[in-house]
Amino acid sequence: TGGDSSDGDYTIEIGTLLPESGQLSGIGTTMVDAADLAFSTVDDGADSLGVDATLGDSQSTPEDGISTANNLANSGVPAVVGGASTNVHISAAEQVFIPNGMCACSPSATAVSITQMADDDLLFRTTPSDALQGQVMAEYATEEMGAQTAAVLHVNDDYGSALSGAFVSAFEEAGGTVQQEVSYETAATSYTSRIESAVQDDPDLLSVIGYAESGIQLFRDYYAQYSASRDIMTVDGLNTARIPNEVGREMDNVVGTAPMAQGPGRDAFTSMYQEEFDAEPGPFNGATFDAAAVLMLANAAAGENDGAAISEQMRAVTSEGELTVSPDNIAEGVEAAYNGDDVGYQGASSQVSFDDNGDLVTGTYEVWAYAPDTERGIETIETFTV
Amino acid sequence: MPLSRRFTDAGVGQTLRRNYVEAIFVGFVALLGVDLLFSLATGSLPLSRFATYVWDGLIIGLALGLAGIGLSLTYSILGFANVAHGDTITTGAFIGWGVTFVLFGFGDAAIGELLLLGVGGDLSASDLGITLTARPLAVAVGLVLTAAITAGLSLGLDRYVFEPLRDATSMIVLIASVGVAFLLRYALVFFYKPSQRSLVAQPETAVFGTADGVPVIAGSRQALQNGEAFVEIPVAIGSGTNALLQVNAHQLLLVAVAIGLMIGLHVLLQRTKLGKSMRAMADNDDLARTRGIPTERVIRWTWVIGGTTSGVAGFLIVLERGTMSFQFGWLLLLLIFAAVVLGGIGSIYGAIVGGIIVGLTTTVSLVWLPEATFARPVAFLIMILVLVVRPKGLFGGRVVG
Amino acid sequence: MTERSSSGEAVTDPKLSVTGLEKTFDGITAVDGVSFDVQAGEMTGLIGPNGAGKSTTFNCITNLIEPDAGSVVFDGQDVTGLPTHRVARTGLVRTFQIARELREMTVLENMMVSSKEQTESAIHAVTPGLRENVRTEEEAILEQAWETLEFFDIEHVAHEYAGTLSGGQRKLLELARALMADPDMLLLDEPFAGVNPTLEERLLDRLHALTDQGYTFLIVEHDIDLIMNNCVRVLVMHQGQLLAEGAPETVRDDERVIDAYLGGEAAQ
Amino acid sequence: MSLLSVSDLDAGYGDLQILQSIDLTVDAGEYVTIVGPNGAGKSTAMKAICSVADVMGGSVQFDDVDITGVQQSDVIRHGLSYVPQNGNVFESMTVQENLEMGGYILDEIPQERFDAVYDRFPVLRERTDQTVGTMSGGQRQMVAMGQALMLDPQLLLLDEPSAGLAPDLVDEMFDKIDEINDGGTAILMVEQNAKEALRRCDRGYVLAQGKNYHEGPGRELLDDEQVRQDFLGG
Amino acid sequence: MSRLDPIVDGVRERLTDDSRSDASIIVGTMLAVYALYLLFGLGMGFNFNGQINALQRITFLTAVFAMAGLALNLQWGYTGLFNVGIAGFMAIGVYAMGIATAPVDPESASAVPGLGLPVPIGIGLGILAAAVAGLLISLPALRLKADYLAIVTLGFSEIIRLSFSSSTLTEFTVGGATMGTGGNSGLNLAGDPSKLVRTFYETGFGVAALDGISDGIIAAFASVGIERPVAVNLTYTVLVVGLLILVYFLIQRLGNSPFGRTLRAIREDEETTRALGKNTQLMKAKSFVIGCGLLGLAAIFWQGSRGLTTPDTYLIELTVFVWIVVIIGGTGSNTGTVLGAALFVSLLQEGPRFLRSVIQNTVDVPRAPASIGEAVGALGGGDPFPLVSYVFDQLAALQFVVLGFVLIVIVQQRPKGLMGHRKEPASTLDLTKPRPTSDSEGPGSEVPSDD
Ligand SMILES: Nc1ncnc2c1ncn2[C@@H]1O[C@H](COP(=O)(O)OP(=O)(O)OP(=O)(O)O)[C@@H](O)[C@H]1O
Ligand SMILES: Nc1ncnc2c1ncn2[C@@H]1O[C@H](COP(=O)(O)OP(=O)(O)OP(=O)(O)O)[C@@H](O)[C@H]1O
Ligand SMILES: [Mg+2]
Ligand SMILES: [Mg+2]
Repeated sequence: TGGDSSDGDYTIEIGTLLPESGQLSGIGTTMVDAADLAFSTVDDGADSLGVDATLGDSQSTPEDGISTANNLANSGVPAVVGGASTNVHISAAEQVFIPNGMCACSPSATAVSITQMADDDLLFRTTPSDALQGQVMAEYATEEMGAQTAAVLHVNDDYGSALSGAFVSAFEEAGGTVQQEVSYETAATSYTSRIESAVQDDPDLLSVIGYAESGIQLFRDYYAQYSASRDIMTVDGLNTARIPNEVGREMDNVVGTAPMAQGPGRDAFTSMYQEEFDAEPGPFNGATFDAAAVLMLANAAAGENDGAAISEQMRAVTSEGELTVSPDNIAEGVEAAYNGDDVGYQGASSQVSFDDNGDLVTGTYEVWAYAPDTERGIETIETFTV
Repeated sequence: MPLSRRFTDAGVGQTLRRNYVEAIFVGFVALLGVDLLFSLATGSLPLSRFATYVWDGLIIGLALGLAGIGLSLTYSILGFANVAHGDTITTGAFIGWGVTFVLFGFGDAAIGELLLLGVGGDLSASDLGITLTARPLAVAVGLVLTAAITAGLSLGLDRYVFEPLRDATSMIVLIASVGVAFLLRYALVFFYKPSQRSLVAQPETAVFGTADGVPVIAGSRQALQNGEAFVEIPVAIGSGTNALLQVNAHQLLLVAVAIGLMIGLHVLLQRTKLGKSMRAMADNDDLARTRGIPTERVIRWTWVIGGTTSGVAGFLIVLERGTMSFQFGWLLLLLIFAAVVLGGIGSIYGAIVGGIIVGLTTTVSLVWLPEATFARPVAFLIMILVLVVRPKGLFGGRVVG
Repeated sequence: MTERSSSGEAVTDPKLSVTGLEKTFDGITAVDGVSFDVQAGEMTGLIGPNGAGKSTTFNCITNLIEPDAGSVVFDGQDVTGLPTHRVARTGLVRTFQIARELREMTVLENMMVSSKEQTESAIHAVTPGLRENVRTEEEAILEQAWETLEFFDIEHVAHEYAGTLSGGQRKLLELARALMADPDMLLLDEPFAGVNPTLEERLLDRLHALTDQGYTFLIVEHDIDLIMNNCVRVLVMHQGQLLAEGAPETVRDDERVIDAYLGGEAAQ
Repeated sequence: MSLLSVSDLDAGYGDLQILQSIDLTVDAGEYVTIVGPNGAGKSTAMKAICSVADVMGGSVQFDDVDITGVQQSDVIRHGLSYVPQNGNVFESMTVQENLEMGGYILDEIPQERFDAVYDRFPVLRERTDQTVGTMSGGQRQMVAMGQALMLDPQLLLLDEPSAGLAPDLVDEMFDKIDEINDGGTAILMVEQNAKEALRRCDRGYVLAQGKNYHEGPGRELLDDEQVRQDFLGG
Repeated sequence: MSRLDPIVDGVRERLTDDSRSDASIIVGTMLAVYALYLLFGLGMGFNFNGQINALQRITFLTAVFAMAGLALNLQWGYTGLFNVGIAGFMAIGVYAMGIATAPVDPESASAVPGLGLPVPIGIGLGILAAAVAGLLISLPALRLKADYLAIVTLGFSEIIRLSFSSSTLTEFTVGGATMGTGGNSGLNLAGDPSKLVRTFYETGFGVAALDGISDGIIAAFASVGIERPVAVNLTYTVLVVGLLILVYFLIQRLGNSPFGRTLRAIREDEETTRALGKNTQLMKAKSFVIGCGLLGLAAIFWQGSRGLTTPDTYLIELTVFVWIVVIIGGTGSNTGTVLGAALFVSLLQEGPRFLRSVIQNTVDVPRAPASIGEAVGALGGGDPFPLVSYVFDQLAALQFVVLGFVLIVIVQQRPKGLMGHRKEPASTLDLTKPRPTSDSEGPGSEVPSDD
């Protein structure tokens, strides 16, 4: 729990719907940490305010997500950080958030389809949609890596299919040819045949879209038989430092893209995170912190624990204000917002500013590579803002 | 059930109907075969790609079959489909590999870290450098240990879960095994955390191909390109330098053990007193007891044998893949079931053959499929078609062996 | 249709007429070209050594096992190759040598299942008006079931699961259930094996009464006295073929029958 | 001293009691038959002796050893061999294998044992590799008997051995039982072919409704008008 | 055997007491479940509306699982058909409904178009599609013996799930109409049946009178302090419970009729039943098809109300859950199945989640060590807290360990399920009565009935 002391005249009610367990628990637990960091910073730092956070575990499945979301609704939580994955986010929104008038801000649901949901303006996200990442991948591949042909190997699920689709259309738009698009199931006994299928036409670039868990096996199978000098581009799912070590290769032919914590408040957030958890923030952690921060600011500005009122303030607290709030002065900012001051949040992951659909106006991505020698194990090669 | 077996022989009409389906089925497969030959001949399907599919499929298939032997055994003799089979394999493999790590990695890392296969530390992958050729002792000891541990685990499960259910219907026991599956799988998560880890270094490989038109075997694709072959067959059959197929030591071990175990177990069941008493018990346990067969002991032996083969399977699958996660047995289970049923429940040969068919289907079908997602559905489709033609599986009909 | 009569008198159309029946199980020819007729309203015996093919003949007639060759005509209708249930529906019902009770249904339910007078459609089961009709039907069936059970001396176990019956009770249930199907003709496969002799006599009386009402019976039985005393005609099978047929006395005195079956040196 | 002595036996299945204080004895080498109506509890008595049914009271002594409720699989080790009424063969196994299972408790089954059984039932010799499930009713009965004879039991319990056998085989079966009995093996047999059975045996019991009803030398029971009327079919 | 025995005996006694009607058993169980969840709700600080909503959700889940369980009971409990393709049939029902009701010209560019049919027709089509799928699979599969039928249906459900996730079928055109499954991103369900309820409250389907009624209902709810969203959920749940009651009586009546009797006979011994003149293939197919249709119905009202359905909802686990419902309830017993659904949902599925939330809400646990090794090491050093926090941290995994354990215990303690001992009637008449004496008026006289 984030801290449930109500040491003031007003208590901000807030919840999370993140995958602490299940398939996505790997990144999910650090996301909870990031959210919790925001809650407790405000709870401890703001004198007149308390934060009562209810942490809900979506268990990575829509069914469990809905149940948990219902519990949040039942507890009277007006605003939620989450859900994390697209299918959980949509289901929980349809079933719970929208009917109950709760404001939800997802740090990581990237599907394009969320944009157009009839959401009574209750849904926001602090991560850019897949369409943008596909663009970044294609752009970097064609321009920086000079790839004219590519093959895609993607995990057969929501994330993999959507991102693969976005990449393929962007790559072809950029004049390249996608020779093969091959899907695979997680935890297959062997990926050799799928890899063989994908690289059969000897593409300039192999794009691997998947997760760390299956990625280890997949790259082992790849390096066992195929050229270690072919360019490979992967995605945020594999943005985990331990992978080269597990694969047993340097993997210096691999680059990846990932939504990037590149907001003005990034350094502040990183040092806060490091101090608290003694580790580098992982993927989506900045976005999670931002979602939590913005929801708290909006809640304080609204002055009531009501979803509709909070969502009305979401754009106000993220556009420029008299007081610039960033992760390091978030407690102060929330208090100011509660007192009716005009605040403007500058996020850890991005500038954070929402368009009419509740999507980010801009998205920042990094192109990264494994760097086993560095402390983080991963280095940023370039950043893109779209 | 047993009574009806007497009367299930198919007659003229059914046979005809079946032959009809069979003819279509065989015809279709033949058509695919012709198309395959044509593609190979015209070069639109390079031989090396086809060879890779086949070898990959074969390895997957043998892994499924090997894992299926234990399932088939307990299935036919104890009369229920053990849903916990996959997770038993996983659990055995985790513990077995953990102990192996402790024994052979002693000093490289803290014992706790070794035992937990690197959870909470930096230990990973190839750190211990275990491969068949580099550390054969570690592999041998690990194999035996894992087999023993899995057998012990199976015995324990029998004692505490299945023994009290001896009189229950097979469905009830099946549900109990679902409980066991959940329990084991998430106990693994509790101890080992959910992440995938790799345990094995890259094994020695051999590449078959041609160098300047001469068939050669080299250590790697690179070596072959460089002309560093260690076997050369001085008959020119072309002109190019091509790698055709790459195999590795762990795959060869898997093939050898799968075939060995298959034959060994078949003989065990058909020829030995234990095997026969197992079959007698599966047939009519009341009469078996009356004839003095200590059925409880036979059941325990069944678990021991099933567990041992499962342990061997688990260890070798991990050795071959190089990685392991808490889900691997569970995710394999469906295909294992398909393999066992396709081959005919209770048939040891059937499990292996069924496995190979399933494995090959999932890879070779990539030649034709518009989308790789359909590979698994096609494997299931073939299984269904085979069952329509041969309702008891390829080697079905007899209870065991 | 073949003209086969044992005694040469003018033949009425037979109730059941089997011609050239054949069945081979991988290598073993169980039934090898058997042809015979059974006359309506008669009790006919079918005897022969163990393994002669009697049960297989029954299985082939009812198409539970599809014969390799041959034809079966029942009541003037060719039933060869009809699905088993259709054969039964024509009024030709069989019992099993090894009783096959529906184990986890009560004896009473076993009986009621058998009746062919019931409306078994799902629509009738759930639609209010139609369901009432079904109930009237059911009351009659229930009544008949109780009556039959009483006669077979197993009404006291009517509410027990059939799987808990004693060996003989199972045979009784098997026979009672077959009668419940209201057949024109019954193929009985060793109905009295394991039935207490006292009860057996009563049952035979019942069967005779039914014969008088026009029912036809073909009985496989090893109790030779029973066959001799109760059947008008006897068929003898041996090694899948019809060895002899005729009146009981004729058959009993037939050398071949004595050799093959009734007990000489040659057991099989 | 009796070889088998059953006294005051209550037995049944689960909560259901079938037998009410049954007494039974078989002397060494004796030939005893049980008759009675269907459902009387004859098979249950056999099963209780062999620990197949549940014993609820009373005792079973065999050869001065109390075998009441011993492990079912140990009964045969005491020298009793039992051929049940139903399910008395391993249907999925061959004839040969069925016989092997009959001799399971022997470390090594001498070939003579097989020969002895095959001599007794020549049909089986021709069919050593046939799956028993595909055999005719009578043939199965022979397999079942043969199985029990693979050992040299002190007491052979037979539940309706002649059911389903052709007449010549019925006679033969009874002759064989006589032979076995002559060889010193005591027999406890349940038969619905009651007249024949009583004629041949030393002693008979009549069971009805789970209770002892009558007892006496076989001939005596045969001659008893009441017994004839009620149980032997006139 | 264990300390559980007195409890088990107590329950058994209650269940065997025939004077208790089936309805009272179910209501009693639900009340106990409600009491438990009110406690949970207290632990989580739910307000009044929250409590009501939580009970509503438990009831809803119980109802849909009970419906699916009843369908399976018809197939397995009555007919002995080993259907392990439940998830597949459910998927077909939901997807057919979704495709039928998706608008022809969706507003959003990324949404998949469909046939644009009205919701009720879509629901009907969904049920029909599931039933037809059942028919298709039953043609070859019902010839097979139980275990083989199982693997065929299992394979079928995987074929369905994977095909729905394929990109080839994401969008396709048949006869000029464009539609699709939406692939891995899932299918937006325009035909969400719960929207019927929402529309009722919002516009009264455009009928003034209905709108008036719906406003009245909302006002009535408000007067007892129940807010609108909760009221909407409650109404939908009542609708689903109503459906469940309908399905219950349907199955019950199918069961105790000559139809059901023959199904049971087939379960016992198909060949014998055939020899008695029953067309067993046809009966099996009927039972299978009806069951599949009902599975579709259950799925539509469950998954369909989520607004989005994705292929990974229909994993094998879903099938396993429905089986668990039937098995713990007692194979063959309809009342048992409903009971099984209540217990499965409240104790095995939702219970651990609530318990975990209660714990997380009330206790503040320090950060867990990275591995159990460290935790145990600290314990050796005399500090138990790392282990405690490690355990807390791993509660999600332990939840499934507990689920597995409880399942084993239930099955061991009651191998026939909670109500498997009950002999359900196999006739429209009460067969348990002794024979009506012949001097009664015979047919047409007072024969007590079951329903
Ligand atoms: N399904 C089968 N597969 C193989 N052989 C079979 C099968 N059914 C029967 N047989 C063989 O066919 C022959 C005839 O068997 P059948 O059961 O018809 O004999 P029967 O005359 O009824 O004998 P009994 O009087 O002993 O019952 C036997 O040799 C038997 O082994
Ligand atoms: N497994 C069982 N469970 C419950 N009741 C049983 C079981 N087996 C038999 N019974 C019941 O016990 C009673 C006696 O059965 P038993 O088999 O001993 O009769 P029997 O004297 O051998 O008759 P038969 O001559 O018909 O074989 C019968 O009423 C029967 O229903
Ligand atoms: Mg016969
Ligand atoms: Mg008996």
